[in-house]
Amino acid sequence: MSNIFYKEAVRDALREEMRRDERVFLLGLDIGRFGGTYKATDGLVDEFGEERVRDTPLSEAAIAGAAVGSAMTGLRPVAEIMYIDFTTIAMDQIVNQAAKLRYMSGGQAHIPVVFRTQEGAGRSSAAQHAQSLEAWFAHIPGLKVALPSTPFDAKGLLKTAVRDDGPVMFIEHKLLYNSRGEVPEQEYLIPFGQANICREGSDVTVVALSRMVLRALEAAAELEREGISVEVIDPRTVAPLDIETIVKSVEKTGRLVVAHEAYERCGMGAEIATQVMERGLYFLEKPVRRVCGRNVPVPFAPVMENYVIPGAAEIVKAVKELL
Amino acid sequence: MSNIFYKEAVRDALREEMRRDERVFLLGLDIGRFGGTYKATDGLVDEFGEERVRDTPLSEAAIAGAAVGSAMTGLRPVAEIMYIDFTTIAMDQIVNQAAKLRYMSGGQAHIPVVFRTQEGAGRSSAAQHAQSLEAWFAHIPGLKVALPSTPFDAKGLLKTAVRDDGPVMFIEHKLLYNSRGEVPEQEYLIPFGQANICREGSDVTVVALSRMVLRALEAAAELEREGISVEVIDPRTVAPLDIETIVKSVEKTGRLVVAHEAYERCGMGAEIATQVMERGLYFLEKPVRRVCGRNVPVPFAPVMENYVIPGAAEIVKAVKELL
Amino acid sequence: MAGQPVCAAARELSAPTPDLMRSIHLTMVRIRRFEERAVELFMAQELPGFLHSCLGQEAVPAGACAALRDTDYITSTHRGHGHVIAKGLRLDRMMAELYGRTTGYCKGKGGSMHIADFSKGILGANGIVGGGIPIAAGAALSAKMRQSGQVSVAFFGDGAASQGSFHESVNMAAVWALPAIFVCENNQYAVSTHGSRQRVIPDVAARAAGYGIPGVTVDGNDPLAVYAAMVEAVERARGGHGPSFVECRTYKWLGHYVGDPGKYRPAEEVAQWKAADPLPRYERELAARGVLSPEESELVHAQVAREIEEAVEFARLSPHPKPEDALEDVVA
Amino acid sequence: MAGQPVCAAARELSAPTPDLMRSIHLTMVRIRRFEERAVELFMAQELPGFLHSCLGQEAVPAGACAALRDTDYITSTHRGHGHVIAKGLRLDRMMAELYGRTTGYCKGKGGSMHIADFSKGILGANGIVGGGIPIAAGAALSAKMRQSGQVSVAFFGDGAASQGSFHESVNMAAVWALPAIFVCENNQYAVSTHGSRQRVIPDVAARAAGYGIPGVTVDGNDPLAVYAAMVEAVERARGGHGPSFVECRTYKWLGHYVGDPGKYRPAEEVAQWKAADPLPRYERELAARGVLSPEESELVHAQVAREIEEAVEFARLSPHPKPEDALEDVVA
Ligand SMILES: Cc1ncc(C[n+]2csc(CCOP(=O)(O)OP(=O)(O)O)c2C)c(N)n1
Ligand SMILES: Cc1ncc(C[n+]2csc(CCOP(=O)(O)OP(=O)(O)O)c2C)c(N)n1
Ligand SMILES: [Mg+2]
Ligand SMILES: [Mg+2]
Repeated sequence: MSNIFYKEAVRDALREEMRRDERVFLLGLDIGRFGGTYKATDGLVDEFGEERVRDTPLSEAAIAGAAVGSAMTGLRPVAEIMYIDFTTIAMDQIVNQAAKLRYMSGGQAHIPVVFRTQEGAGRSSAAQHAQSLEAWFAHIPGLKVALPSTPFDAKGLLKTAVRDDGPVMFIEHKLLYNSRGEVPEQEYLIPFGQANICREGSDVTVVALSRMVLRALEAAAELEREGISVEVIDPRTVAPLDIETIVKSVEKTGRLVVAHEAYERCGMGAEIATQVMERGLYFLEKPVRRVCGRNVPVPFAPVMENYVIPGAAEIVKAVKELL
Repeated sequence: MSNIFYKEAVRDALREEMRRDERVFLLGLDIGRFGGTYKATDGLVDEFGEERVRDTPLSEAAIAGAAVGSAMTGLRPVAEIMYIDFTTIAMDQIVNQAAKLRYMSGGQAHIPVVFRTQEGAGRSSAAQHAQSLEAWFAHIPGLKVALPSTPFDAKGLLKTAVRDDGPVMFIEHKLLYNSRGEVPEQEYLIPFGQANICREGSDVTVVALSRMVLRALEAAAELEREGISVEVIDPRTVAPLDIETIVKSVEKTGRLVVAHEAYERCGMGAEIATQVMERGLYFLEKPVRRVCGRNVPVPFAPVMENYVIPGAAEIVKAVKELL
Repeated sequence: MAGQPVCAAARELSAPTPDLMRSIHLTMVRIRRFEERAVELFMAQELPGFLHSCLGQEAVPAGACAALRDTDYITSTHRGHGHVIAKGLRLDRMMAELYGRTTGYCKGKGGSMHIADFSKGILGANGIVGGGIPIAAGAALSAKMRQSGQVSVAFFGDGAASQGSFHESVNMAAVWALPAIFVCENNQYAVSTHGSRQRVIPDVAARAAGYGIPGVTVDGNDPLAVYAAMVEAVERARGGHGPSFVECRTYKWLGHYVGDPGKYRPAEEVAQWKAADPLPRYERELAARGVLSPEESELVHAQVAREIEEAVEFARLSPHPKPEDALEDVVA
Repeated sequence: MAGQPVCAAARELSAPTPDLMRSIHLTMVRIRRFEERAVELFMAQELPGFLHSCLGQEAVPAGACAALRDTDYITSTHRGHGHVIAKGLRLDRMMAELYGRTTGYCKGKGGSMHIADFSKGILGANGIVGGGIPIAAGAALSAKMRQSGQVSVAFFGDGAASQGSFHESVNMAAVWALPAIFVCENNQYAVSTHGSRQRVIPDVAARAAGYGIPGVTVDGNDPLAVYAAMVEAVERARGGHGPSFVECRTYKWLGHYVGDPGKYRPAEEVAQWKAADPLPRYERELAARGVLSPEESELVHAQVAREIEEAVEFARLSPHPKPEDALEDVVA
């Protein structure tokens, strides 16, 4: 085990996969010498050169399209879209091309592309640099969507993403890059569609995404002191979604809180709540509670930003209201 | 009352609003002489001229942006995006600009823009011309989203959209343009956020969107013959969503089916089901049933397309399973 | 402007061998007859969906693809039958796709707008205007990184040149000196929108200078002019000197889609272009060059006519997909 | 290339009045001092979020906006303080916005990247590179349709010229002959990416020809050269002759954002540009022209220094928003 930063975990995954398979390469804005906005690719250009760690012109649609085209012709690109807010410019290539070309071609196309990006609020970067849009991509058949919450998950999930033969949205969180965690020395992969029970508990189930997993664990620790036992589940990937693990937990607890930063309306929380209800309305003691980003753009001033993005306190409150 | 086509209702709404307010104008691909792909704007150029019924270059991002910019500076544009699948190219302007500029400017910006587009399958137009993406837009704070299912609604909702001082996604359905319906001679508007109880019933509530409302009414008629009483509700707008009317109905029936063409995963069905549960888990006799587009791209061949897009039969089946 | 003379000269210099001239002719006839038949079948409501015909534009794909190898890549458009036929597809499996049958190139999942055959370097027609251009750039990037010697061609229309994806892709290909060729089929309209309302400049090729790459405008109804321009561009690409822009002036005979009366186009304009039919024009040239006699040409037409009827038979007799087939091929 | 001489000439022809020359100077000083102070405050962690400084680029907004009326429109960028100061904003309310206070131009909802004042024609800085360009085109369309005589200016960087939105907007403005002016602040880098890796051609202005509009490249550190080019462009726009493209060569002293060491830029390069500081250079010219003496210039600096300190005071004393304020201003 070594204790590393989340950004190092991302970098190690990319380095290992690039060493293992020369078809893997990176493209994106300022990922080379500059090392990426959050320094996740720092130093990789020194080992792999500018061909395989490729700075691009400022053109997200072409970045995504070049990734799709090269993925269909024998390479395995990892395209970085600096902020998930900027996928709005590359949406046709991600949603109409990458996600559908295999299907439209009757299964001919292999499109092993990873779109690496990051989401989340908390840095006063305002409405165009702080969204969490995973639900958009989970809505689109043909895309897989991963949301690592720890260095361990970031490395194991990213290696799996790179080896996946279809398009993967790999969504990191801007406030996690400098978080630390234990990662094994020897190689490992984390399969998609297998949720992680981060903490076992018996009173209430909390399903959290991305950085909210950390908030959920804080809340669980606090609630434990009050004798309330919380089970915290991180789905790790929302497409595919490991609903079985979630349902099994709720069968035990009878109570569910879903927590994410994304806007509440039409967010993943609704999908998870609905799938749980479809499978087990009867064992739900109380309605599912959503602890999500408020349905407003993310404001600049910290006092307002903290208000619209939930934290451990809101989770604690929601859990108590379910008891 | 006059019996007119859906496409005429759209046209009449535009004509009336353009006559009423000279700031209202239209822009989009081939909306002038050509009259629009589905002929919704046919003839308007003759009355209002090429300045106010403005054909554009083939540039969706600029169409949306020009609409946003002109809306912020005293005009009231109605921008047509030919297929909702093509909003993927205009997403930044719709989601990061139109939806957020008012907020980011501290309430200064008035952005009375309507993005008219159409969605839906059923014409063997394959995966890039048959999506239903309303949930994407309902996810974004700052956008209103209307889905007219009849000529009456199309006219009344579009007039309201044009008079709204913020951005509205006005989503028509490509298979409804040639459907007919009764429309009053005198002027009327339909407020946003007020669902329409299309048919009263006591056993099961069916909430349907866009063209699925017609399928739901067919299903209700068929079920009535078997003595099953179905209440059919059309929310008309999904943002804002009139959840009260839906909840009131479910309090009565205890059973809910949600039907739409959009992909099931992360679709509006999940949001509606979740909000109903949040407000009334206890009076739900059975889990909410979703009758939605399957989680696959829309295939070309009719036999497959019909399989992935639900119809009245699937609604009938779902209703019976709830009893 | 934009190099017309250059190419007139090059046209002779790089004139193809008699065999190649004949195969270009065969390609044009195959496209012509396939499109004519497809239109008939569509009007007879045998084909689902909608259809964008390239009747009248046959010289562009025929001349362009004659300069390519089997292993080279192309991306195509909603009006893509000509491109994929020229790149070597079988008419029967194409027809089967138009019918939505399991024997079609996409097993009935794609239809007319999405025909693809990766074994032939065809990365897919595309329903999104401009959607195929970045993909072609990506294939060129792949060819360069794999040092495979392949080139990648993006076919697109004059309307597509107004899309941001066009700008971003051509610029990126130029910066990276990719083996890409951007072939603009300028048929002067995007649906009802004439080129003069699409841009101020007459020639789309004039934009090439803004990316620092060569751009030429050629007579798109002259397959040998198209071929000559492509030979230059392919050499440049394979030589590692980067992308080129080739604008081909042509015209589509029918409206935007089959069923569109195309009232927005002056009747005389349409008549003129039909009178200047590229196929007989090319046949006259081949006869004059002593490469293909009228009689031989007749044989080609007859042979292709048979091929078409066999293709229709094949398609009609092919099985429909099962409904549940719709659930396959979503994820790898 | 691209008209540098033309403008050198025009520079004299359209030389502004002494008063205007002085107000351009005042604007440059206000931008310079505001940015210097903002950087200090940011490093002292008094300001939340991040900051993109335009230190070194002051001549572009100062010269450009001097050619505009109060009622004309501009859209700006992530590096937008200069543009909005030049368009006439108060430094106190700007500073308050950087502090995220209710007295800021956006009530603390926008911050540094989104400063807007519709009463001054400022349609907003923008966090999306290229995002403001179509909006400026839309404002120009509105001005044209309302026959208001206003012009609309899109400020953007050299990197933004690689965005599809740039291409689509400039082309649309050209086709419709809109009263728009596209001002590219070419500071030669987009974050770490040098212009030579952003495009093949040296001058972005060379792209103007591809849209059929005039394009010039001017010395962006010479406010009078920028002003001259803008006067031409504004006349053209107000005269109904359509859009123009003005590229201004300049350089940002600091890295991409405050805190970015900017290692990707050669130290000598940075040193050279700092040595060629546009402010003293302009002050020397004004002195030579007898328009502003060194002493008078000193007074300006002193006066602005006071204005800045008052602005900081104002911001610091201004109230924070209430958390629930976040729920307002979402929909009309
Ligand atoms: C992004 C996008 N916008 C609009 C359309 C609808 N559409 C299909 S083809 C077409 C015109 C294309 O014109 P051009 O590129 O010149 O090709 P042509 O049809 O003339 O061959 C349009 C507007 C589309 N398919 N995709
Ligand atoms: C669409 C989009 N892509 C990427 C970014 C991140 N980003 C912010 S500024 C910038 C560089 C912009 O370069 P340029 O246009 O030259 O402006 P400059 O910073 O040099 O003033 C980048 C890549 C963004 N904000 N928006
Ligand atoms: Mg065309
Ligand atoms: Mg720059």
